This record gives sequence, structure tokens and C-alpha cells, in this order.
Amino acid sequence: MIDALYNGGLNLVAATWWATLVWPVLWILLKIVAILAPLMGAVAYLTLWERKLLGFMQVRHGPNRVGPFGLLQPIADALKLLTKELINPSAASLGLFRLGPIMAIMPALAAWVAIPFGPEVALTNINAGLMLVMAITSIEVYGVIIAGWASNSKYAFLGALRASAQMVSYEIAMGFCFLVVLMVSGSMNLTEIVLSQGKGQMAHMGLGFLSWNWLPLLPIFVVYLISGVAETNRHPFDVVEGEAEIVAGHMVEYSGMGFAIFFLAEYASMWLVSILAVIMFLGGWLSPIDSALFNMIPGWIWLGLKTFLVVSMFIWIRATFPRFRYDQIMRLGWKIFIPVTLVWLLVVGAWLFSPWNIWK
Amino acid sequence: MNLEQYLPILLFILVGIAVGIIPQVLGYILGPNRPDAEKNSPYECGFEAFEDARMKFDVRYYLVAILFILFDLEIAFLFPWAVALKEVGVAGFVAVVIFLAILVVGFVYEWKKGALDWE
Amino acid sequence: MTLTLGHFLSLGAMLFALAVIGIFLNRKNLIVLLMAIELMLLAVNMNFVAFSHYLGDMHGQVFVFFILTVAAAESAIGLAILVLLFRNKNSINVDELNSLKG
Amino acid sequence: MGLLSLAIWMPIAFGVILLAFGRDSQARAVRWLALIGSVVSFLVTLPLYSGFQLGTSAMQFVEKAPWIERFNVHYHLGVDGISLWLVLLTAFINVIVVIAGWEVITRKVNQYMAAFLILSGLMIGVFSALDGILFYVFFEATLIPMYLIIGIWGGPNKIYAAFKFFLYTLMGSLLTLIALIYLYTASNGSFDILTWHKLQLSGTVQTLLFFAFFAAFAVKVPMWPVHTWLPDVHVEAPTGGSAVLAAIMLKLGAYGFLRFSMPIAPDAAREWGMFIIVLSLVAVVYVGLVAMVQQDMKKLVAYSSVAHMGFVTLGFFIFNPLGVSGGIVQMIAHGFVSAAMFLSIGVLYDRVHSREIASYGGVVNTMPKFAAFALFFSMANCGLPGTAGFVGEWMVILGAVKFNFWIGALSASALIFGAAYTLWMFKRVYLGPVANDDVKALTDINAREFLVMALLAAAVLYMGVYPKPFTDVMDTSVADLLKHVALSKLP
Amino acid sequence: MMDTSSWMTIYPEIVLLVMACVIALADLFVKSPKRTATYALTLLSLGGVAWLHAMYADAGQTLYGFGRLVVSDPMGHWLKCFATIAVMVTLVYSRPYAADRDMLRGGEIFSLSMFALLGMSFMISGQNFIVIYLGLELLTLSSYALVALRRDHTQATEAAMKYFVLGAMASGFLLYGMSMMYGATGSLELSAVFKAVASGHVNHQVLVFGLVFIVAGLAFKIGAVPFHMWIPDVYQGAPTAATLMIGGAPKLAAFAIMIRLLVEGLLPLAFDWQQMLSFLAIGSLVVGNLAAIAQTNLKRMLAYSTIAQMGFVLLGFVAGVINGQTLLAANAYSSAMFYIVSYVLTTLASFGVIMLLARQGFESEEITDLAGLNQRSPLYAGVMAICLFSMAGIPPMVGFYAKLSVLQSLIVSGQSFYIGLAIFAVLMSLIGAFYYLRVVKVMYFDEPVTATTVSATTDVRVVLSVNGLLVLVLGIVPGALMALCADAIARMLAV
Repeated sequence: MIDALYNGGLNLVAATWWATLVWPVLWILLKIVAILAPLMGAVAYLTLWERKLLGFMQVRHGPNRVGPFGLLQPIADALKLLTKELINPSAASLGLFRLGPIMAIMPALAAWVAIPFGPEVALTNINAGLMLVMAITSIEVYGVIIAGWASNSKYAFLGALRASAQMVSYEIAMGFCFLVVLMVSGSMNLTEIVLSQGKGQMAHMGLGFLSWNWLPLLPIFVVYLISGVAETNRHPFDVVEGEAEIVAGHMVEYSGMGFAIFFLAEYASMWLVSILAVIMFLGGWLSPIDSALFNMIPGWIWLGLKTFLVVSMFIWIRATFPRFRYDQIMRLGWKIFIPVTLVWLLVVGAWLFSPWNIWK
Repeated sequence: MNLEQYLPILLFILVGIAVGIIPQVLGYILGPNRPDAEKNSPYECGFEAFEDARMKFDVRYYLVAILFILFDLEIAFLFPWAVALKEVGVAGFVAVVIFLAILVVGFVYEWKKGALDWE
Repeated sequence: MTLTLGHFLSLGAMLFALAVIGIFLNRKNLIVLLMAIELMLLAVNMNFVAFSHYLGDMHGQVFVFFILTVAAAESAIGLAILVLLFRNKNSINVDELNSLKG
Repeated sequence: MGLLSLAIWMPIAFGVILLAFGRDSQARAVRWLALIGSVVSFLVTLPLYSGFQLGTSAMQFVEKAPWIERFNVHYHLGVDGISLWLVLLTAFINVIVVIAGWEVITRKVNQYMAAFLILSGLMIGVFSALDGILFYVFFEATLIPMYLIIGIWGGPNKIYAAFKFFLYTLMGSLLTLIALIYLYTASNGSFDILTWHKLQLSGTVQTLLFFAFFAAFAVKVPMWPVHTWLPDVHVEAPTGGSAVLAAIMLKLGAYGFLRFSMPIAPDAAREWGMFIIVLSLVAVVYVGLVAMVQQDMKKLVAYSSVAHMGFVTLGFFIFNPLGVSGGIVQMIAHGFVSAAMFLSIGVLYDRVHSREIASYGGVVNTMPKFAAFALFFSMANCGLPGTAGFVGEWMVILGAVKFNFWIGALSASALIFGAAYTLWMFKRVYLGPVANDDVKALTDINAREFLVMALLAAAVLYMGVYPKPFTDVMDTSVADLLKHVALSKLP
Repeated sequence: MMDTSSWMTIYPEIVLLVMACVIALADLFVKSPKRTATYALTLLSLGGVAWLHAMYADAGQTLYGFGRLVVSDPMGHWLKCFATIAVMVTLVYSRPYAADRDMLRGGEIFSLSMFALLGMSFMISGQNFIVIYLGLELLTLSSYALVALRRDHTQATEAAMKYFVLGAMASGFLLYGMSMMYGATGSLELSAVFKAVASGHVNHQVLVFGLVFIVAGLAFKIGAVPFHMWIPDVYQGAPTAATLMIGGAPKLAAFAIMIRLLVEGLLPLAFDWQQMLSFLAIGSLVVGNLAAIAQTNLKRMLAYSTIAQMGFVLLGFVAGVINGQTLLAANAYSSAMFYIVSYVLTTLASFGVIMLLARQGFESEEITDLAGLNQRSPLYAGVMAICLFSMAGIPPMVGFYAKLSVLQSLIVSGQSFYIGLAIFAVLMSLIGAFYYLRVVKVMYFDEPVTATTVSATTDVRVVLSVNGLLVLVLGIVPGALMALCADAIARMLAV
């Protein structure tokens, strides 16, 4: 069906420039929209789900006025933000000030380019996929710093410093996690990383979920999840926007859509971190058990389901833990996660060369 | 070189930037525009801003930045190694163990020097 | 139009020249100097990668890896010195680096 | 260790000991040690003379050991008739200088004495080195102690003088270094001077070499017109420094002509001989005239040294045995006489602290003993028969007349100038009524000064009356040298 | 790759690396403000490393390790041995100086020096552009930090910044040249580059283009005119301990990479680089000597003198290949090696004296600060004088033989251009003698400003005396060291 669509478009205009240049680009843009539109929806409704879930956990209802069960709440929020005034603080560097949100949202979205949604379903299936994701997401920190610096406000500045220091700190731990995954899967291609998890003794026995990376690499998985939370500046690592300390951190001076974009970026990042966790540790689109019932369910559903679970866990964590102090955050990142991942990296390396290697 | 695979990346980045710009433009068009001095002054809990906000800051942030650069590069270094681990074999593993050992020396050094302390 | 080795080398040479000019003409800001140095190394990397690709020899790319790492270490030290300098002089203006003359 | 090594290293060893252990608080001990060192060093050189075999021009007391194997440099020592007396003279003057500086020097005595002892050892090294590099090392190394002597214990303008001395002489010798290395290349890797003597060299090369050597040796001699450093340095140097400078260091240059320029580049030497002769004559005549108008005693003696050294180079480049021998004799005689002259001025200077002729007058009235010595030395300086000065000058003039009558006549005229400025100075300083209170307050020389004067006077007299021991030693060597120079070395 | 023989080629370096790490960590537990334990441990390990190098050098073998990444040959080991000793000596001189200037807060000066030495070692033994570059960077990065070690001192940080910018630029030049060479010859390995260049199939213009950059980078590193501008500022501004650390041992390494790159890698291009080096040498001799005259700051003067001395070293490189014949190569390069070794020896002692005097509470950097040193301390005045005379090339100091051998290498070529160069160099060294003499004059002829005597700890006194004496003794018996250099170079060329 997709091929038919493609060919149909190809023949829409009978000209070489169309066939060789414009249409392929348009086609890719269509695909991008096909990814972005659901993503945006997911992001929007994640905010609702977050409030709902928090409500349930705290034995209350959460948003329930706009639409049935508050289902229209995100749209209302969006409309409200859209019609708010865009304030340009007098002391700010305007150009950079407006660039900040752009730099924040762009990587959160662009990283999806390499995410495989199924065995053959990825916008681009490059070999250095994981590298690309890491590279693009690293840009996010620029958004934070630019926003904080351009605002020319002390809260924003300090918030940006804290946020960026925190983000880069946990990026190292995350990088080591990626490394370990790479070691066992032997490829940076995300599709292959998923596929490599479907092999092994447990998978043969039909218990695929036991051969996924989360089990043999459990410490790494845990570190990754927690780093992911810290990386997105989510609770309980959200001192950046700790109301009592530095209000909203680097976002303090933003209003209306400026703020909304940061918000979007944060939730898009959450989805991204979650889906990466699923791809690297939870078998991606693979079904957990090799049974007819489970195999009937298409891969993208599994992927979505798993991702949704991970995202929900983020919210669960938020509801459960009190906020960390900044020094505790940094200590956790540098003094605990880095040594742990380093040690585990060596353990896994040794494991790979030992007779008990399970990733042959 | 198969550059076609990289075109979507470029396009996606452009789209990402567009997603950053368009809402701001929309917000500018749709929202009211009634600036006044108080509203536009930097937020400082209601006080007038005392000074330029781009002040000196704790050198530890800076230290973190430097350490990050170094560690991140180590990781970038290890990426190809990790991928090729099965080919380079035990020798490659030993080489990286040495490499990491030196890295750990630096790590322990900065730890003991208090570079990682925030109290 | 296909990209040939010459194109890459020209680009490398231009970047390199730009960096050298940046180092010599810049009189205002030391950060710009650091960036020019970085640019210089990147120009070299460009050369190495281009040569490596056209020669079909991996060693050039290995070298690039090392250069990248060294460049990071170098900028770390450079920035550290910059901070010291700023603390001592309250300025990172190139023109004010003049206490050593003779 | 051979005698020559002993002669070189004995004073240096004493000097190093003085440097290491000497303190100004024990100045007495330092002086005595220095004296012992210099006397022992002098005694060590005496067997050189007694054991010297006449009638051969071969090097004697030869020592040869590999030194820097990479460049085929050897520790190669030896003396022949030309250098023997210079070695002895050096050691002798050293004793004199040590005694002369006895009470005069009060601060950093150990360094002063050590500098002279080391300097003496180095200069003996120059005279006995038979290896180009060894020669050069000794030749250059002498600059360091002399520089320090002038600079530390010199007069008010000492620093200018010290620099002038050092840089002038260094400039010349550096070109020589190039020449030495070139010879090393040309001789296929040998620094042996005697090998170089046999080397065939083309005319251009010889000329270049000749002038490279000329640069070093002419400055050192010093020849007109590169003599200008000498008066400045003499004026500022302490008495001992002036004495050693005039008595010995100037001879290093003249010796270099004999050892290097003439035998290594004989064709060039003959070709440019006339050039040197002219320069020498200018020195003898013109500088003699310049000396006459000097107001400063030291400057006067310095100019007279230039004139006397003009005789030496003149004698060398007229290429006959009389001239060359005369030149060498003149070198030795001048060694004694100029040392004596400077020491006499030193005696006056120590008392009055003035070198101006005009500050004195009628010294004979208060210092009769001293005046007697001074008169004797003055007569020697103008070459009166019976003194050392006469022998050399007369031999050179005779040689010159043989070579060319007019040259001889012109050089003979220098005797008149010499007599004129020396005796005129003597008259103005010593004769007449007591000029002022300073002169009135003068006391005659003490025992130490007397000893110095007497030793020198004896030497001057002996040489003047009985020069045979001196000429005997050098005859064969000079003859051989001239034979060698007469042969063309063009390939 | 895992074969033991490869590891054996860098065994001393491994020891050095391990000890550097151990010392860096061990120092964290040292409480003493004078860091005696760290100091002792450092000297002990460096001594061991130097001994290892000497043993290797003495064995006289030429071994390649890690697929010709590194080489272990007598020349390399001797240079490394000397560099190690030079670093030891530097540390001995530096410790009291550093302690007085709050530079011993941590033991970084020790660990950084060791890492710098490690960098030098790999510069010296590198047989591959990558290894050489990495060694160079390890050295320079450590040096930048050493210069900036005195954190609260404006001049020091300024010097560090200048050093950093120009040093990084020099690396950039060198790298650019290397990339061109790589592109032209298709290899990063020196022997392969050599073969490719010698084959004559490579476009000569491309090679020369790359060569220009390599030579420029090297000239930067050794401070030859017109790439010298950092030297005076850095020498003057850096704490003297750091000045000595960058002005001493690294010169040996700089010599080594010149040998490795230009001789082992690019000897077939000798005609081209000899020309370039001779012009660099002329410039260095002129600028170094003339500018030094005008200096009042002793460190700055010594910096200019370094430039001039490097001019002489370069002269040692220019007469190796005559008319395509390499008969004189060993002679020429060994003269340069001898020069550099004797230069380092002399530099160590002269800066040692400066540091010793600087301990009296102020920076004894001005030439006038040395006034009357002879009366305050004849020993140190003597050491300084010996060094200055040595640098001026006056016999019987070792510096004379250094100049002699370089001049000899020029003259023996028989080319009139080179003989002219020799004469020129000699005239320039005459000018040089002037400013060296001026310092001697200040020490010996001027009256002291202060009457304080100079005191030194025993280790400094002993090492400094031995160092000064060595300058003199090597001047009296230079044969052994010359033979050593000649032998090392000959073996290097023979491979």
C-alpha cells in the first residue's frame, strides 16, 4: 500500500525534477509528519496522563472538566498558551532568547529519525543509529544554556547552569550504558540492537523477554532509566525548576508559546528516552513470549505498549520520590553511576570473552 | 557513500526547527502584544534587578564541563571499539582495560581532589 | 557535480587559512582564538578523512580520532587557563595580554 | 705525566685549590700558597731548558694522547726552540706577578691569585700545544681569567676595557676557528699542527687561511691598526694584569704567526709579507710618535708595546734568520721589560693613585732606589746596548737592512723615537725638583718591591749581556722554519 | 600485538606511566607542605627510568614495536635517558622555588613533569605520525599546565595563555603538514613515508607543500625565527621552575622529532628542508643574538639566547646531505645532537642558579639582581659564569665543542654556502658573547645590592655544583659524549 502511494505520487507530475528531487523530499516529509503527528498527540496526552496518573496515585481525579474525563484538557492548554502574550524581557538578547526554545525542541524531535518502529519501519536505518541519537540529543543542552544566558535573569542563568551541568553529568553515565549495550549487540544500528535481543537460549525456549538486555544488563538498565529521568530534568531530579529555589529555571522568563515549546521538548524527550529504553533493553517491538496469541499482536503495538509502561514509570517515580538536593544529584551521577557503569562495562567485557558468553 | 540515508536526518532537523519557530510566530500573531517596562523587566521576585545577570559563577560548573568533555570523548572513543569488540578480541579488550585503567586513575584523582564534591 | 579529493582539500585549506587568519588578526577576544585553534584542527581532520577515504586506508581516520581527543583535552586546558587569566586580569581581551614585553 | 703537562697543570691545580678553599679572612695563607704554587710551577719548567737538546728542530718533551677521538683531536704537547723560552718566560712572569700583587690586592685575594695561576697554565698550554683544537682551547680560555682580572681589579673604566679586550680578541680568534676546521677538512681529518705544516694548499686557500689567522693573531699582537684595544685595556687593568698582558699575552699572537701563518700558508705569507712589513713599520714609527704625546704613563708604555711588537712582526716577515730570531728574542726581552715597566708604574700608582705624567716630578728625590731601577728599565725599553731590549731590536734591524736598506733605516729610526718618549717620560717623572706634596710623601720601595725589581733587572741585564743561551736554543728551529717557509706548498 | 617484544620496547615508558599514575594518586595522601615523600618517590622512579634507558641504550639494539609504531634504538634511549635526568635535575632545583610560591599545594608539579616526560619519551621513540603527535601533545599539554601552575600570578597565566595559543597553532601546522604527507605518501609510518618519497613517484610539489608546514611546526616548537615570538614571553612570564621544565628536557625531544620526521621520514627531501632550515637558522641567529643584547630581564635574555642556540642546532641539520650524498649525515646530525645535549646541560645549571636566587623572597629575574653575586656566593657565581661562557662558546666549556662540531659539520661539506654560514654563525656568536659577558660582568664586577648570602638546601647545592662542574669537565674531556652521540646517530642512520 505504501509503495502504491509512493508510486502514485511519483507519477503525479511527469517531470524529472519532480521524480528525482521534489517528490522524494516530499515523501520523506510525509513520513516525518507520519511520525511527528502521533508523537505530538502522544506528547499532548502524556501531560494529561501524567496529571491523571498522579491524581490516581494521590487518590484524586485530576483534570476532568474539559471534555469527558478531561480529555480535551491538553487542547485547551495549547489554545491558552497560544493566545498568551510573548514577552520579550528587556534585558534579554532577543535573537538568542528566541533561539533557545528552538534548540530545545529540535533535537527532541530530530532524534526520532533513527528510531525503528518495526523490523523494517524506520525513517532512516543507518548503521550509526545510536551514535546519531546520542549526538542529536546532546544538542538539547544548548537550548537550555542559550535560554538561560539569553534571558539575562539570575534565576534563568543559575537554572540553566544547574540544568546543563546535570544533563552533561548524566550523559556520561548514559553514554557508558550505550556502550555496554553496543558491546553485547555488536552494532550501533538500532534495528540490529533490537534483533540481537531476540536471539539466545531463552528466546529459543520461547521466553523472549528473558533474553532481552534488561536482565543480563540489569544494573545498566537501572542506571539508564534513572539517568534518563535526570537527563530530561524530571522529578525527582528537577531542581532546575524547583519552585522553591529558582522558580522555573531557564524557562522563567518565557511566556506563551516559548514556554510551551520547552514543555513540548521535555515531554518529547521523555518519550524518546522511554522508547530508547525499550529498544535497547526491552526488546523493542519483539513480543515477550513466543506464543501464537502474543505473536498476533503487531510489533508496533508491543513497542508502544512497552514505551507507555516506561513513560508511566517516569510518572510513578515522580509521584513516589521527593526531590533530590543538587549535590546529591551530582554525587549520584559522578560518584555512583560512573563507577558502576565502568565496572559493569569490564564485567560484561570479561563475560563476553568467557565460556559463559550468552551473546554469541 | 550512501548519502540517501542521511537526507531524512537533515529534513527532520529542519522540520524540528520549524516546529520550534512556527508556534512562536503563531503565538506572536495570535497573542496580545502589550509590553510595559514592569512586565519586561527580568524576574527577580519582584525586586528591581540589581545588576547584570551574567555574573561570575561557581567554578565547579566549569569543572563539570571540562570533565564532561573529557569523559564524553572517552566514550566516543570506545564506541567503535564496542561495536568491533568481537573482531578485536581479547587483545582489544585488554587494550581498552589499560585505557580505562588510566581513565580511572584520572577519575580517582579528581575524586580525591574534591572536584566532584558539591557540598 | 561530484565531489573530488580536490574539493575536500580546498575546503580544508580554506578552513585552515581561516583559522590562521583568525589567530593573527583577532585582537579582541581570546575565546575566538580558542575557536580558531579548534577550527584549525578540524581543517586537518577534514584533510585526513578525505585522504583516508580516497586512499582507501583507515589509518587517516584513526588519526582523526586521536586528534579529536587531543583537541578536547587541549580546549579543556585552554579554557582552564582562560579562566585563570580572567580571574587575574578581569579581561580576556587579546590586546591586554601585554604585561610581558621587552 | 710529562714535564709540559706538569708545567701547564701545576699552576692550574694550585689555582683551583685557591678558588675552592681560599677565603679573604686567610689572605696571608692564600698569598703564600699562591707564591708556592707559582714558584713550583716555575721550577717545573726549568728542566725543560736543561733537558733541551740543541741542534734539532724537532719537537721535544712530546706528549701525545687521544683526547676527542671523534674529531681525531689529540692531547699533543711539545716545545721547540721557538716556544721553549716563551714557556719559561710565562712561568717566570707568573712568579713576579704573584709577588707584585702581594699587598696591593686586598679583596678576593684567592680569586686574584687563582686567576693568574690559571692564566699562566693556560698560556703555557698555548705555547706548547701541537694540536689545533688544543691550541685554540688554551688560546681562548686565557680570555676568561684575563677578562675577570681586568674587570674585577681594574681601574675606573674597567668594564669598558674588559669588554673591549674580550670581544676584540674573540672576534679575531673565531675566524681562526673556522680556519682550523677548514684545515681539519683539508687534511682529511687531522688537527695535528705538524701535519698541517706539510699540507699542500692552493693559493687562494692559503690567502684565506692566512687572513683568518691574521685576524686572530694581529689583534692579539696587536698590530696597527687593530691595536686600539691595547692602550684602553692597559690603562684600566691592574698592574699585574698589565704586566702579564704585555709580557705574555701579546706574544700569543706573535707566536701564532710563527706556528700557524708562516708554516701553514708560506706562499701567502711570502706574498703578503710586504703588507705585514708595512703594517709593522707603521706600528714602529707612527705608534712610536703617538706614544710620545701621551700624558698617561700606562698608555705610553702600552703604545711603546705596540711599537715593540711591531719590531717582532717586522722581524718575522723579512724571512731571514736574523730577523726571525731577533723577533723571538725581542718577544722575550719585551716580556721582561714591559713587565718591568708596568710594575714600575704600578709602584708609583699604588702610592699616588695617578698615572698622569704630570702628577709626578722629582721622584728620584724621594725614591732613589726605585728611580735607579726605573732608569735601568727605561734604558732597556729604548734598547740601549747591554740591556735585553737592545739584542732583539738590533737583530731585527740588521735583518731588515739585509732585506731592504730603507726598511732597515726606517725601523732603526724607531730606536730614536723609543729613546725619546721613554727618556722624556723618565725625565718628567723622576728628575727635576719635587713637584708636589704627593711626591714628597712618597716612600721608597719595600723589600718585596725590591725583590720584584731586582729579579726583572737581573733577567734584563743577563739577557742583554749574554744572549747566547736564548739564541742558541732557537737557531735550528728558526732555520728550519725559514727553510720550510721558503718552499712552496702550492700543489 | 600482544607479543612481549613489543612491550619490551616501551618497558621504561610503561614504568614511567605506572609510576606517574601512582605518584599522582599517592600525592593525594601526602600532607607535608614540602611534599618530601612525593619528591623522593618521583626522583627514585625517574632514576630507575633513567637507568633503564641507559641499559637499553647500552645494549645498542634497534627494535621496533607494535607494528613499527615505536622504535627502541640507542639514540632514542640516550635522549630519553638525558631527558629523564634533566627532569630530575629540574625537579631538584624547582622544589624549594615552588614551595615558596604556593606551587606545591598539590603534587601536580611532580606528576605533570612525569607526564611531560612520558610525552617526550614517545616523541623520541615514535615511528609513526600518530605516536609522535600524541607524544608532542602530552608534553605540551602538561607544559601548559605547568606554566599556569602559579594560579594567582598574572604574568604566569598570561604566559600560559600565549604559550597555549601559539603551541596549539604549532601543533596545527605540524598536523597539517602531516596530513599532506599522509595524502601524498599514503602512510603515517615514517619508513613507509620514506620509501614513498624516495621512490620519486610522488608529486614533488605536494611533498614540499606538506614539508613547509612540518618545518614550520617544528620551528615553532623549537622556537626558531620567525616562529619564535612565544619564547621570550613564556620564558619570562612562566614561573622559573616551569621555564626550566619547558626550556630544558623538551629540547631533547624536539631534536628527536626533527630527526624522526626530517631524517627518518623525509630524508629524500633533504635538499628542500635543508634550505628551509638554513634560513630559519640565519634568522634565529640574527634575531636571537641581537634581541638578547637589549634585554634587562635575565630570563628573557636567556630566552633570546635560546633562540640563537637553536639556530646553531638547526645549522647542524643543514649540512647532512650534500649533492644527494648522505656520507656526512652522521657527522652533521651527531653534531646537532651533541649541541642539544650540551645546551640542555648548560641551561639546567643556569636556570638552577636563577631559581636558587629567586628563593630569597623575590623574583631574581633582572640581570641587575645578580649584581655582585661573586661576593655573595662565589660558588654559584662560578657555576653561572661557567654556564654563560659555555653558552658563549668559550673553551674550555662544553658549549665550545658544541659550536665546534656544528661548524665542523658545515665546513666539512666543502660547499661555499655552508662555509659562509659557518662564518656568519661565528660572527653572530661573537655578538652573543657580548651579552653573556654582560651578565658575568654584573656578577663579578658590580657591587652587590644586598649583602645576604645565598643559602641552598643540600640537594640543590650538590646537584647544582655537579651540574656546573659537568659543563666544565665535559669541556675538558668531551670525547666520550661526542662518541656517544656519533655512535647513536650512526646506528639510527644505519637502519
